[in-house]
Amino acid sequence: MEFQFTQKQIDFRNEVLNFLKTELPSDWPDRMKYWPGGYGSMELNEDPEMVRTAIAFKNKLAEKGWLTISWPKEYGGKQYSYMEQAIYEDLIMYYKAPGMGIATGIAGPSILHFGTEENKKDWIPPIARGEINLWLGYSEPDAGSDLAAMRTTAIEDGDDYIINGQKIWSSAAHLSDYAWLAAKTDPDAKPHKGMSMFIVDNKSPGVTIRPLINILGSHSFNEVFFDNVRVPKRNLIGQKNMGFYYLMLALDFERLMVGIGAFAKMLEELIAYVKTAQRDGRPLSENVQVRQQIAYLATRLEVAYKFFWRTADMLDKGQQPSVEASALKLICTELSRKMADMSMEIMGPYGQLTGPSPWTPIRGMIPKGYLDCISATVGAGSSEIQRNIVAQRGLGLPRK
Amino acid sequence: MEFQFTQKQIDFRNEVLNFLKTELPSDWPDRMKYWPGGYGSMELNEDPEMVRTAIAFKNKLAEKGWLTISWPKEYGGKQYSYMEQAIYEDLIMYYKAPGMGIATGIAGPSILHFGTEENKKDWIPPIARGEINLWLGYSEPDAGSDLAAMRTTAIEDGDDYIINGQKIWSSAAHLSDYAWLAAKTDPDAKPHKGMSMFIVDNKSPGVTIRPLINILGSHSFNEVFFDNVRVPKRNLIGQKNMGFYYLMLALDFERLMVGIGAFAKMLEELIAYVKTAQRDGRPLSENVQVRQQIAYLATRLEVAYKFFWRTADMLDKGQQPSVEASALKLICTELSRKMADMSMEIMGPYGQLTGPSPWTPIRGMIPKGYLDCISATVGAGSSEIQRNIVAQRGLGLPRK
Amino acid sequence: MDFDLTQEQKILKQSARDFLKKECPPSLLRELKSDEKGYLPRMWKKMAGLGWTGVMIPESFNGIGGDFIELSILLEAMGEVNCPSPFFSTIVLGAMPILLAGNENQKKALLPGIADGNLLTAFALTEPGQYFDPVHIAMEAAPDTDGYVLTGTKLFVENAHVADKIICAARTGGNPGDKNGLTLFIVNGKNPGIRVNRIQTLAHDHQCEVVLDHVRVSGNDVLGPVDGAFEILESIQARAVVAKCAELVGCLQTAFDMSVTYAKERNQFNRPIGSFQAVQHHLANMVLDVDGARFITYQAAWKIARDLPFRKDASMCKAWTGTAARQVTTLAHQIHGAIGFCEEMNLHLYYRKAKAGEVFFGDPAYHLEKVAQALGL
Amino acid sequence: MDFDLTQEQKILKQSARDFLKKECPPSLLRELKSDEKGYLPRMWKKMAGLGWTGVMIPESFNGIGGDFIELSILLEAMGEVNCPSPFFSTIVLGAMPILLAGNENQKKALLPGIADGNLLTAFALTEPGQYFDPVHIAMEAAPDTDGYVLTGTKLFVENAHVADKIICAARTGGNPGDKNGLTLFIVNGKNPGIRVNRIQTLAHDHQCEVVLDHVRVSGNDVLGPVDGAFEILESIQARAVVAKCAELVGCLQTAFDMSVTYAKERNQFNRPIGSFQAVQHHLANMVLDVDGARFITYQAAWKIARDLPFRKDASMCKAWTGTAARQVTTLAHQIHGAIGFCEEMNLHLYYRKAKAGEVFFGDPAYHLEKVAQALGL
Repeated sequence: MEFQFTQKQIDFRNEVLNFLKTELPSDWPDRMKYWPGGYGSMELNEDPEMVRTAIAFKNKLAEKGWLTISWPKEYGGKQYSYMEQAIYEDLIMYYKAPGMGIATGIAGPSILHFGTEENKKDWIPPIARGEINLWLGYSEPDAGSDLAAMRTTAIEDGDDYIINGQKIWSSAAHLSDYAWLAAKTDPDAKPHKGMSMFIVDNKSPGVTIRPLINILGSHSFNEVFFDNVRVPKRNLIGQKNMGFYYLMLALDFERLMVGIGAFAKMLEELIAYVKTAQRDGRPLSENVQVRQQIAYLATRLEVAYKFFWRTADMLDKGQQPSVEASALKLICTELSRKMADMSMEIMGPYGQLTGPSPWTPIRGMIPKGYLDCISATVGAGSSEIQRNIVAQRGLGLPRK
Repeated sequence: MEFQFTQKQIDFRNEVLNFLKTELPSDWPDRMKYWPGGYGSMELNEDPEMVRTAIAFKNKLAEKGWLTISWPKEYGGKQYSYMEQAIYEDLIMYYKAPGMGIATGIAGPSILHFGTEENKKDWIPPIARGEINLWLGYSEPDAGSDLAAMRTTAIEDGDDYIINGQKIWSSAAHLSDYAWLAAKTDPDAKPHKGMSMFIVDNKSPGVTIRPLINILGSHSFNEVFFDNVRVPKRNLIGQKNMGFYYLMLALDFERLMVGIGAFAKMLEELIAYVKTAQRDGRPLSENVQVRQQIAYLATRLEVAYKFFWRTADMLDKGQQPSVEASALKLICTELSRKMADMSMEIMGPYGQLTGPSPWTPIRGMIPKGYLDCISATVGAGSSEIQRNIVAQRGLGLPRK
Repeated sequence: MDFDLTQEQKILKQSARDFLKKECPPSLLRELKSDEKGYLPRMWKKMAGLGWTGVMIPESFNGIGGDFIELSILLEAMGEVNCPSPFFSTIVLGAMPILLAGNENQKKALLPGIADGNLLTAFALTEPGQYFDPVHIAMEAAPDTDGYVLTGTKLFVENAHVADKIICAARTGGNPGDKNGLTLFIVNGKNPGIRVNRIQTLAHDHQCEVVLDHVRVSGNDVLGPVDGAFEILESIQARAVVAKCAELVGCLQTAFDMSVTYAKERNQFNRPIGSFQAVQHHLANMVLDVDGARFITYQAAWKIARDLPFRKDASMCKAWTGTAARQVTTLAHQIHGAIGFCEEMNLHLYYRKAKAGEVFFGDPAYHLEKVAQALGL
Repeated sequence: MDFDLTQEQKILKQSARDFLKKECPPSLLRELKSDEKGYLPRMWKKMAGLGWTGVMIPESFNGIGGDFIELSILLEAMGEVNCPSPFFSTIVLGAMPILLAGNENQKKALLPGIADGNLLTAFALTEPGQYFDPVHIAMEAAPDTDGYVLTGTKLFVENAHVADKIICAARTGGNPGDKNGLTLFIVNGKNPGIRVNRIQTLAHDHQCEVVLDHVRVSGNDVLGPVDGAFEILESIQARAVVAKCAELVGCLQTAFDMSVTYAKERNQFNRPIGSFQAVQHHLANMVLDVDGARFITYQAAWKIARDLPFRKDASMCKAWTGTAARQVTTLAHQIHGAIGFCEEMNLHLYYRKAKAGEVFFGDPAYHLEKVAQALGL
């Protein structure tokens, strides 16, 4: 039983911390509108200067080898432990820094685990160098919580597969180069036995990307249509019809991507705010209910961190964190909601203010969060689905 | 739209109120340990003096005709409206007075609606005079939420039925004269097509009543075993195999039996307590959180009352209050829990005190309530079952 | 006790719904969010034509009479479709204060214009740093020959940018925190000393910052007693809160109805999501919130209409309905999943309005404290 | 970071469980509720034989050493079976204060007896009308030749009826509300000026009212500095809170395990109730509460063992675990339905202990306030 980092981990943490402080503009976290746990404004920027900063920063991460922190050394990775990845993820999210992505976080590790030699040769180097971005092509209009209901097909035709179907909620598809796509290669088989993974070039004829504006007014999601899109067979990842299996196992790579550091940052901002703001001529921090709420959030965050490190600890020990990881997702996304709710309560009428004004608390982040937190408890497996997983997979309760 | 009683209703209410104030010892409500919504100490008394008082009071109610307030005049009833029944029920529960029972509240009205002429002749007069008490024989060890899983059988044999099986959670069976019993008369039929209702004498050979001591330390429930118990055929109520149907329709008679007045009484006691008690040298009523909690309970009770009167209003209009009645049950039993939880929070360490002592708040009612409220949300259809009913029967959501 | 609307009230409700269904799709709120006026003058004229703008105003002032229940019915119908209009700021926060505190001259001068739909008003109460309690008002109204000079900043003044008159609370005596010394003024909205800045809000509801820079107000434009506005402000606040709850009841009913419909139609795992117990229980909990809000709101409205004591009811009503507003719209989103997160879906408009309603003139905690006071604590 | 017990700690946990499984059925709590002593001296002797009573006591005082994690492991195991014993009052509230504040003579005089299981102690803090904050202590300790005279009433003193020594907080200076002026005394439990009345409690935990009537205490029996006990009391409180949470973790784990088992075994509507989503989601929520309580409790225990700052952790731990205690045992009852309402089922014993734990040395609201202070608010 040990609740502190090893010296090596402390050194690594300091290295990342210094790097972030040095390489990012000091006001970077303030300019990012990401609400912890939300999906509505994640790492998206329309400001060209910020985009340039983000690209430059990402290149430096690639140089450091931190983009591929979990990868084996032979593929340009650092082969760091899950605990180190967790430390890295925590700090990156605290600074809302660019640096986590589908390409390096999900597609890359999946290819390394399940890909053919050809797959690795084709995709690992550009992903490792941070040159290409991928988007996650899982969800469909009728396959949200229920991925097995997927309808997009990929049918063999000579040296190609021909893809037809529609994806939805495709985060940042319009800012990416390729789809990390799940499609049915055997439409007659049961879903989990007839699905495969592909990498599909956004520029392929027949791919149409249509923006979905979210309720924050951001273009973060897309609908993507595939109309007889030809994909060379070498873009099939691993074995045909093994996609559902890959997809489930790839969940392991995402388990730590809960944005934990962003919660810590937001809580700090909230504490700083109530220390200075006034309510009816008295410091807001004097209000009994405000004090209770802040302390409540801080306590839940402390516990959420425990679930976070616990998950890394289990992964490092080769254990399968099924209950624990769903519990981690659940506690974080519910905290996203709680933090938004309580922050709004604390701000009272001022929580309504979204635009820049002298009266707007914390850059308008709070009402943004009140909108964005909606996505936290429904995205990437709703809270209900997480509870199902905890109960059924974790506790062994029967499905019927 | 009208939120007040008619003059006739006001007069009736005053009449009941005066009666209660005159005919009950003034400390009666304080001596009853009934927690609003709970089933653990309902109208049960081991003190012989209180039992005598209760019997005398009940006899007076019978004289007044109030025991059979809802019944048609031809059977000795008052034929009062549901609204008047609601007014009566509210006050009776506020004073925790004896006067509501299975015999007059459920069995009597059921017999009047569904019984044969013989049934009526046999049972209506003694019930109306308050001479006999019945207990409710529905639940069985494997048929709690799921009444259709009932196993007790009643098989025809000459002029009798022979009953075998076991009932459980039989409230006050040991203090009653007869069972109001549901049993399967056609064991091969689907449950809702093969069940019948009987009145069975507790003294019949083969009936064994075993006490179940509840967590308040009271003997309120029983297990009752039926071992080849012979019941004359004339004790079959109404038609054979129609029992499930009768049982469901009889729910209407119980809809107002939510103990609403007891909530009002308990809240008043709580308010009186916080006005006088001290916490660390300051009046408890000054504490911000205590104020919020009391106001929260008062607001929920006000809304619960609206559901209560609304249900009576609908019944008087001949409407079927399915969502509304389940919602009424749900809001009351959840309030039972909330009131216990918040009262315990308000009492802090003093909420632990169960026995008589100078430091025990409100006669030790609060920790009793904290135990008894467990029964509120699981008894007579758990909160989960009520939510199912609201969703499925009320909103028309599909079962699968 | 009769929880149903009377025949007359039912007709009013149905006709309001019919009108709004034709004239006001729920999406109008979104379309007008950056509009210069923020409402459709054509629709406003039609509302006036239907007598809505005169609902609380006696016939002697061109109104149609009508009581607080009728007002609530109209507000509920508007809440059902998120109707963007100056109705609340002009009728509830304009006509009502004038009816409560105005003298005969003021009523004659202003009420007919409101009833005809020609005069718009706004209500200026809150100041920067202030939350809900009017005792903290600090804005100075300095006495001047035959009047007062007002200087200071007001926030959250809905529709100030289009208001002909702004009813403004200021301090003629005492210090922030004192009940005494507050006075209400009827200020000309076009007074050159007034600067109106629109502020962006979650609910797209055209709230404004109003900066008064030495604005002269005649003694004739004092509304109610000098130094004695606190009691009137409390009375306005309590009525406004019930009116807002009526609007919220409509808002919640729609969010709830949308959720039931969606739960029945949306399939996942080869069954409607409404067949899952988690979704069913969310919806069952919403029933308590929505029905409870309706009952307690109409009880308070009924008490106002009957001139019975209603302050505690108003605060209970706001405490319950404000909390219900958040819970119901949050669960509605949870049931809708990702689709509800799209701008083009209307659900989030209800979520936004619900939050604005929750904090309007006091959040649930504020009103629970008022309930506690009413209970003698 | 390593969330697992070390091999040694695992062995300790297993051996504690093995012992308790044999010696202490969960129902023992019920059986001893009206017992004269309230514990089984035979079991207590065996615990001492296993070294449990010496767990925090250095070997130089007959103890076995051991740190706060080991203490927590023992308490968790006892919590799992609701073990009724004078362990908490003697080890956590007796040995620990003496270790923290006692002088060499006091340690020599008392610790070996505790370690050997021959000396029982109790801790007298709260006074009538007082809740959780020791600053409100009023009991007078009047100076007297070579000592003090204590007069007043203490409440919630667990096991005072069997205690050889009672550690008692009283006021040698200042007024109720002052941090200064508090002093701790080691009072002989058999002093004729002491009257001990047992009080009936929800958790059957043998709490007492202790009335001190001019009880003389020698200056040698002052524990720690005169007038300066406040800091020690805070320190004791923070440690006691973590220890109580360790006990609660065991309590919650059992209530949770019972619920999972019951949900799998109990059939209704022709299927296990654990197949219903409502029950599954109750259990999933309980996982967060129970695992969270374990993580945050052992982190605090670890910090105490490593001599790191831990006050904020202790209060977070109590706020979370206290709330979790109520939620988990309430949901456990909801899942068990009517059967859990029977006296002969053990579940309610956990529900009772959970509530007692929730209010022990500060309820969640009290500790959240302490967290707020620690956050600089």
